[in-house]
Amino acid sequence: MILGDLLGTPVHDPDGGWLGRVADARFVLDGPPHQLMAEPRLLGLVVSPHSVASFLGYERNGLTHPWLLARILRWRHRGSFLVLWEDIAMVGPRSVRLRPGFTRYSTALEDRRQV
Amino acid sequence: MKRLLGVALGVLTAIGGFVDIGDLVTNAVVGSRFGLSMVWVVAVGVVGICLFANMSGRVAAASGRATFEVIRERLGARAGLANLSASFLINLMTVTAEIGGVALALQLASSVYYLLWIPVAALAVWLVIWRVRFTIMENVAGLLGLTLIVFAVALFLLKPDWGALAGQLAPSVPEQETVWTYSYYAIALFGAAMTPYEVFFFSSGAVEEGWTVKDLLQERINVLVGFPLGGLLSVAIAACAAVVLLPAGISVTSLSQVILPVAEGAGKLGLAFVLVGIVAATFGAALETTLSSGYTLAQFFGWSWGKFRRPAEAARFHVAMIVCLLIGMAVLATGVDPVQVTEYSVVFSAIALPLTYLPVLIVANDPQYMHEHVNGRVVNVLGMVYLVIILVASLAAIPLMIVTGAGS
Amino acid sequence: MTSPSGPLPPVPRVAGRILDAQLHLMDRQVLDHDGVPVTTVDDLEVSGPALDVEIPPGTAPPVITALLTGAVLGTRIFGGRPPSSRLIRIPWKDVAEVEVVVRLGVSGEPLDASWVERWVRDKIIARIPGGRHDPR
Amino acid sequence: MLNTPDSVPAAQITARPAAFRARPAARPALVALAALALLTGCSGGIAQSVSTAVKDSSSAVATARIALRQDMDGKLTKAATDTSLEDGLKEVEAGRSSVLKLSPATQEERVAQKQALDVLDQCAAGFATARAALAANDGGSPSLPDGDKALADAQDALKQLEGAVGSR
Repeated sequence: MILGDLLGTPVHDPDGGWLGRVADARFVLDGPPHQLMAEPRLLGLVVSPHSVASFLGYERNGLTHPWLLARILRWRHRGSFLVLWEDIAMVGPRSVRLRPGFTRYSTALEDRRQV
Repeated sequence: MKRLLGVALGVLTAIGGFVDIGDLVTNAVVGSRFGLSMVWVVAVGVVGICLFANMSGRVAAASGRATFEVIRERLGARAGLANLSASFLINLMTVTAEIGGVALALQLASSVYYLLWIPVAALAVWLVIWRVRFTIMENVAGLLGLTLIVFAVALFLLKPDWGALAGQLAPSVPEQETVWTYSYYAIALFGAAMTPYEVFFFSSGAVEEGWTVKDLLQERINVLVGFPLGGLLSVAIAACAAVVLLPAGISVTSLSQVILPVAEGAGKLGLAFVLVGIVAATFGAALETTLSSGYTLAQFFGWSWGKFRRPAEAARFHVAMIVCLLIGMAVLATGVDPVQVTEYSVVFSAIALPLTYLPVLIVANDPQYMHEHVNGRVVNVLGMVYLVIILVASLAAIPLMIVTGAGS
Repeated sequence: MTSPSGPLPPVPRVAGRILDAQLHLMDRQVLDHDGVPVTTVDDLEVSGPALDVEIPPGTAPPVITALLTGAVLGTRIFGGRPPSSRLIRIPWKDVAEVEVVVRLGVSGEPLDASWVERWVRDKIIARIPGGRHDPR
Repeated sequence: MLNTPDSVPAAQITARPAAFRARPAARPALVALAALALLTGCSGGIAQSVSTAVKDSSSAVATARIALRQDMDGKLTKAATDTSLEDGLKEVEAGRSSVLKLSPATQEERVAQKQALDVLDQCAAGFATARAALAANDGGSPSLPDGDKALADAQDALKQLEGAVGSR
């Protein structure tokens, strides 16, 4: 599938309750190197209840300057969380459904320098 | 020694390259109608462009990324495209105004009707972009543009009453104008000083010339010395108009009025200098805006770009510029007044400014791009102050344009 | 299910490098192995999951198989979907490095993603005198 | 104000603010208000149009006089003087055609339009004399002082008209 189709899709809990929309997809490069780089596997989805508009990079990588902008953009994305692939029950064209007992994780990216 | 020469050259071209048709026309209009009561706007604009150009130059040097690549990465495809459309159209308008400016200046020199000069000017712009090396192009246009200093010389030769002139410096609305027209022209002047294309050009030029963080100091000197001196040149244009045209009840509507104070003060020699200066400044700006239209498109879509490549290695970039020049020519061929196009282009520049300013401000804070060269605290405080100023100017521009009938 | 209030727990540690699609990949410039711009990452193709089918627990996660470019940019912005045959793919195996830009380990010249550039060059630019002139 | 229709939009303006203060979603009301402002600004009546045309033309005539004087003092090249005169004439013609397009409703307005057209014609004639003088360039007639004289007369007529329009 095309990832762009998934972004912005509404996310529901197992009972059909609305949780937000897919704001991003997180991948991890932990497999064996294929040729040049490992294949990125889907770790989980970032779900945002308020806005899936661009974050301008502010919400996840610990940017705090300029302070006021950082505050405003963080506020716009308050309540966003990450669900792991294991907690996703079904992906449809108009909805993503999570498994019962899914866990909300922090969306923060560890501040590790890019390899 | 060589380094010192390089710095001097950079500063001189920054001065000569600061003024374009927008600055020429807007400063003369404002000087003839409002005297020197808007010099503070030029000051605000110059500090703004220093801040903004410095930041985008630093982003380009530290990360190798030009402004529009950054805009798309940060805003995403959708908002990025909206931004591209607005920025590109305004840039195209500026291309049109600059080519018209070259043609008008050539008419003043030759009395051959300006419409006949337009194809010549556009062809010359294309030939330079096609063939001439980036640094030569930039330096020659910038150095020739320095002849505009004749505005300052003429001001001295006019022997104005300096005390009365200084008295005009306080921000105040002349009685024959309203606070609305005053605000409208304040925004136009701000837009003329801070035109977004200068930033596209500046950051892409840094990539063209292969700047690295080692060149940051020189870049900073170029900007921090060159632009304020260029701003002084703008003020001299306004002051000339305020001394000669304002008392005669003339409000500037054509380029032929802009040069009268220089002829008054410095005679035919002054006239020769000012005509060379205007042709060089508008021609240089035509090059910069044409390149900027190629840069914005190529950077958004990820095409290969740059004058440092053979044209065949940046094919779409070159085709885009040719198309832009053709469109500019077609618009001018309708007989639309280039001075009017200029007046609108500076106001629309002010409107579009937040679109380019915000992403640059954000990326300049992102260590992923900038490593240790992120903005310092002072720059960020200033940056936020200017974000507010730019937003206010942008939001106020269209209502003011409607209320004042575009400043008439 | 955790309550939405209070700080959320950090993601369990994983061994590899993390890439957020929007943040680190989408809309980034793609350069070939000589540093020549090829295109931007207009979208990404992933290997799954099948749509509207219950995902059995323990299913292997989808992986990114290719960078997409071309018409997909228009449909991403304005909606709709280009036919799969119109998608221009740069397979992930050609990607050498993801930083501020995405670097390929191959030359951009023969890629499908470069066909417009090649066409414009061969049909227009190279035919204008001086089109192959080196500016340096 | 000379024309009565102005009072109608004015009434609408006072009715609007309550509508758009109510909620931010009433942005269309704001746009409509701005459009009204534009309309009232443009249809400020005959007096407004005449006054604008007169102001623009007097700026153009003043420019032309400076250019001519500089030319006589040897400060301006012929090409630059010529271009200045051409630009000025264009300005006057634009003003003249805007006045010509007006449709006066009252006797008073018809008089105002006629007066303005007469003066603007005189300006255009002044420009013609000045350009002819510049083209002759050999001390023949008309001479540059003749051209300046014609423009000076036009300037006086404009001033009188300005006063008349202002007092109305």
